[in-house]
Amino acid sequence: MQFDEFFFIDLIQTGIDGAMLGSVYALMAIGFALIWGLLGILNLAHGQTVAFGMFAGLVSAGHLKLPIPISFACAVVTGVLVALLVERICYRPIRRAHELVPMIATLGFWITTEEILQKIYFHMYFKDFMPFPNPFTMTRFTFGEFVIRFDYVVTMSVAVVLVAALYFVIYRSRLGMALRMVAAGHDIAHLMGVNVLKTLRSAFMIAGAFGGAAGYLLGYVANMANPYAGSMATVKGLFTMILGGAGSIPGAIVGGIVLGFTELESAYLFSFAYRDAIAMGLLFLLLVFRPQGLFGTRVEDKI
Amino acid sequence: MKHVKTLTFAAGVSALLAAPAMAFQDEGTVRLGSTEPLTGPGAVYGQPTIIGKKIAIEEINAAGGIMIDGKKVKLDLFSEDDQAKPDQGVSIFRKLESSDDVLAITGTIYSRVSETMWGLLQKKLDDPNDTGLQVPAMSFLSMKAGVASISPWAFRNAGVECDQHEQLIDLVQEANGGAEFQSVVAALESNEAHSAAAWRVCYQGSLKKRNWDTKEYVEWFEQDTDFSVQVRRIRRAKPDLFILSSHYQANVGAMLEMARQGVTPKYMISHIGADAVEMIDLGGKAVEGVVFPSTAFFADPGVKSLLDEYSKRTGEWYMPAFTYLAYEGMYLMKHVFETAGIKNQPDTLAEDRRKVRDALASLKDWPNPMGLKLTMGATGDISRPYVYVTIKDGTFKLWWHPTKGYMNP
Amino acid sequence: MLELRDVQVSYGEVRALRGISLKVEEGQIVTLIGANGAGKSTTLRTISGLLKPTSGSIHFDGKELNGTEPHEITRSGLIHVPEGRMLLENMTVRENLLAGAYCRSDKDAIQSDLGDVETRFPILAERNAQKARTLSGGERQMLAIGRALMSRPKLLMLDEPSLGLAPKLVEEMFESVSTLKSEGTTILLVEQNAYGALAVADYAYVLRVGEVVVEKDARSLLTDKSLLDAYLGEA
Amino acid sequence: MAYWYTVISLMCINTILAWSVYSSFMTGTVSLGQAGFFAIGAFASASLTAIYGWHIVPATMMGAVAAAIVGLAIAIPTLRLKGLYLTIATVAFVEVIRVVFHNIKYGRDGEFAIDASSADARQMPWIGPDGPLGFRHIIYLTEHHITPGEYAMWLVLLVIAFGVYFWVLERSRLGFAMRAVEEDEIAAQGVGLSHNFLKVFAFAIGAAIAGVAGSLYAHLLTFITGDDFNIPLTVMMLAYVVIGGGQTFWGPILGALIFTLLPEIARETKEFRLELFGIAMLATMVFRQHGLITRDMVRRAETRIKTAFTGRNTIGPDEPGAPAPNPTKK
Repeated sequence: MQFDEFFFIDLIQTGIDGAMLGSVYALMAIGFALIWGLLGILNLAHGQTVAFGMFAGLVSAGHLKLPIPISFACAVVTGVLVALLVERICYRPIRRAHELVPMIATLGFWITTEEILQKIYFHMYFKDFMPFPNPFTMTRFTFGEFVIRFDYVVTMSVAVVLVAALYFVIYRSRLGMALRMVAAGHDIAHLMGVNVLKTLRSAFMIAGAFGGAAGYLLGYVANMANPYAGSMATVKGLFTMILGGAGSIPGAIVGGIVLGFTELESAYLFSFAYRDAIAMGLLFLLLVFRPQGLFGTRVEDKI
Repeated sequence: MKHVKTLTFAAGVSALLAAPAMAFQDEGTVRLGSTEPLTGPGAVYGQPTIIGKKIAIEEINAAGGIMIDGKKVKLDLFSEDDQAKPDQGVSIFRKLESSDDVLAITGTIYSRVSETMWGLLQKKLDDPNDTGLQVPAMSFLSMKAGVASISPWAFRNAGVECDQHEQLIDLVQEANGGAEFQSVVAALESNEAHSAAAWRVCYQGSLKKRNWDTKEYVEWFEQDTDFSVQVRRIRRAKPDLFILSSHYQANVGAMLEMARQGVTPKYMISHIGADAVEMIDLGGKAVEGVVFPSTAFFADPGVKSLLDEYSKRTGEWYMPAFTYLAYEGMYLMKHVFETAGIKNQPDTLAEDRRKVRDALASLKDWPNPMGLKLTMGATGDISRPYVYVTIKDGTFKLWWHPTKGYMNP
Repeated sequence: MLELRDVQVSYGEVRALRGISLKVEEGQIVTLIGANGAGKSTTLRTISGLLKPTSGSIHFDGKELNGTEPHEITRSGLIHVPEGRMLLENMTVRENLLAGAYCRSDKDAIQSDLGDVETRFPILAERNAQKARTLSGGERQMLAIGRALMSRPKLLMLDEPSLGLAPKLVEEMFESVSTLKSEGTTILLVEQNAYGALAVADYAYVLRVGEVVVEKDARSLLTDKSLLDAYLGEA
Repeated sequence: MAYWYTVISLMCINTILAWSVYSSFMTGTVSLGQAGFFAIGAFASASLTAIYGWHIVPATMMGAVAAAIVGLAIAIPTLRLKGLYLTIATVAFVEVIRVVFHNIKYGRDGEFAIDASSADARQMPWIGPDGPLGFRHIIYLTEHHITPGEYAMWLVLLVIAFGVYFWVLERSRLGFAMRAVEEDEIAAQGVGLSHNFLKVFAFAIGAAIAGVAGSLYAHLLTFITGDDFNIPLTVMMLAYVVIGGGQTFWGPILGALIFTLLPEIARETKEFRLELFGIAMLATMVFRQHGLITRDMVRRAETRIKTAFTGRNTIGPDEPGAPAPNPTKK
């Protein structure tokens, strides 16, 4: 950091970039938040919906040259399918067990599928990093001293649209009513006549859709696809979710933006090397002093 | 008493594995250990390496094998998977050394794992107080500076990284008409040990020697996807020499961001991690102009036959330099086995290992398959002529060649 | 209408119900009374499917319920208002009421029922945009019952509706239970407040440690003070 | 043989690590911070032996003490967090520790026979942590002629010692109190110790045990870097406990043994090792939700052993052990 004539310009620009980057984190965190809020488990396999969504985007847009909206849909559908698989294998058979049991089962799913995905990349391309099609990678908007990347704008807009759609579902649809009842407690939802298992499956599908979309957008902004994106997404998504308030969807969104912002600003203002430590240290302090996260008013305050 | 059971079980299994060693010379083979990450994230490096080794071994064995103690024997590769994990590396290094009784161990890829494996080796030669392992070990990559200096038993053929950078900075300055650079900017991929070591040990040393200061210095992480903060600082510094001590994944992200922000340093140099076809795949136009050292340029006529065979097996047009290094390494081991005067018998194993080590340490002017002469340096690194490669027009082009000079400056 | 035959339930190794048999006839109020831990709530949770009986059978409306998922039991008109009300705390009063009608798809009838409930409990209409967690104890109880009514129960199971209410409210609550009965709702009432419950009930079962120890016409049980004291303590 | 000694050593280290998780697990605290304590133990004790020439035993003890002190500092503020919130707080701690050890440098110049005329030898042998370059030359074992077999034997003895500790603990009033904290925090106050004290105590002991494991690991591997102590490692430690079974101290042993040995046994399957590993983990959880070893199994085995020794059936009234800790969700 240098105090020069550019200091404030760069400070603000960094904030803008951080918030934009954070929108991808937010998308990754929503799936976590949904599953935690409804089931109270950590779905460590959630990152795999991101990795497989990214892969579907790579194959459909990069390989089959499908138009972008269709390949985006492919990524979302793939995310949903992976999430359904997770629900079927790692949640449904053990839903009555201790909360750690599904967590470790999803860890097994994570290890297995990451290795399988890596083999698929390897057999298809003999590489693990592949270019992800992004025709607008160089496009930027300039506003005076400030610039905004076009692909970040796309990501942010898609995130906003998806979140709006999610809110519509939660507050305006029958499924949303069911989801909110399940979030309030499985017993009470049962007593209101909600098919809890089916609702949870829908929740996994929604989470998977967000994961798939996040995978596509992550590949899109980074210009590359790789089989390890799931691990990164799991770690970042988890931290984002906790930062915002576990289980809270508005929290996941704000948490993502705050995490992106904190990462870049702490790199700009303090230190590159300790960037992650600063972000994590803040997270730790936040948990100690405000365990409900930035957004949750109470721990039970889900969805 | 579960653990006692497991202990007996483990002992039983090991007894099986440690079945009486066959007489090597009589079984018609010479045993060579090999360790690479064949599964997990490291497999993308391990697989091209093992292909290079296998091509060489097939060629050697097809030509009759290795002449040891007056008899032609086949090269037998004991290959293991270390998953690029240090704890796995330690156990299989011991497995190769003690259970498989190999004459020498080749590998592995990741400096992190090589360093752990070689940490087991004897530090002070001929010191009876030092009970470290005594087996010659040779890596064909492990570029992190100083790795081979851990032990007199450890060697690398990837070259002396610091020499590469020293020479490249000289060459760049020469290409710049000998003028000093006004603004040197450096970027370090700080969570990657090789990049960190290259920066700390090599680049910083070279800059200090020339009394050059970096006008700006930034760091990023391997998995980063946003480089805007760093590139903005680079842009403010208006660099004419940009040093990227970083691997392709982060290089590409950063250079794309540089293209976006319109940062065009006059010269960009990077280390061996830029030597990957992914640079072109992922970076496209944005990475053009970067110059980096290479031990074996894949389009060099000297490696044509290997490239053909590699392409046939993998379907790739491009062969990484470390595939060549693995291939060359097998021939190097053949040469050493043939000249060390070993007996290749179970009871001469310790002596043979020592002879192989001495032969490796005193290697001088060995003509490699490309026809270049290699000599072993004191730190266990082979000094060798390097080529410098650049990216231009969507492909790799030679930038400077030891005999042909500047080619695409 | 509802019949339990020798229903047994265990939590792990603890036997919570040791064979409960009871009957609820249409149009009746049947009450289950007993001290704390007698198994009253467990019985209701078993009937509504939240707990699985280890043996015995439950029949409702002529159908056997064993193995039926809880949401299907709710959909068949057997509505359970659990102890502590279990409101949807973060939803508004109106949303809570609509949640009660979750299983129904007849939109017009839902709207008219909503009107009915809001006339029955005017305070709910007043507070309709408030979050459920901000309500007072009496209001919460009204909301719980109103919500149950929104699902048009054939049989309403109320678990401790008088718990934690001021004496005046308790009285009001028992009055509204009688009103419900007079409107034709069958009710299974679980209560610790035995006198209040017996006053409105037709028939009563007394539970102790997971067993029915007495079953009797509610009026006659109410007059048999010694029997009550023996089983309920000072209840 | 040295190979199997190394595998056994790693199994012992992983068992100790699993127990370090188990220690606080007994009180219902799920810690994902053990990789941080592991790192502290490793760096502290390796610094003492390599830089200052300490004996390995006091160095290991100091490593454990350092880890325990940090454990106390972590446990006290995070205690009021519930369930997985605490778990996440400990993960954040691992990240902080990893980054710190990735960046610090201290130590002394070493003397190794390297020709200083080479460019690479500008890198003088540095003994001590050296930022991203790592901590080399932790060569206590070879310097002191401790063979892999001897080391493995010491580690096995240490595992037995820790096993005895847990065996005694589980049968003591303290152990019951800890279990009671897990089951019901109020009930624990019956033994006269506050449940906060029990939780902090168990957490600090867990941290110390992880510190011991760190020391053993550093000396076995001879080279460590901050990046070794990462989130996947810390999740694996918890997985050992959950897979083996968190009801008794036998479970973590089995979990650690199996999942250390599995990749070794599976060497034959070559490229499908990792898939096999993940599937085994998944399948265990699906088919054995309480882990491989449950408290009932241990009780039955103990009864059988007692019967075999005394020749009569000694089943008395049920021990007042805590009920099976498998709370049905919500």
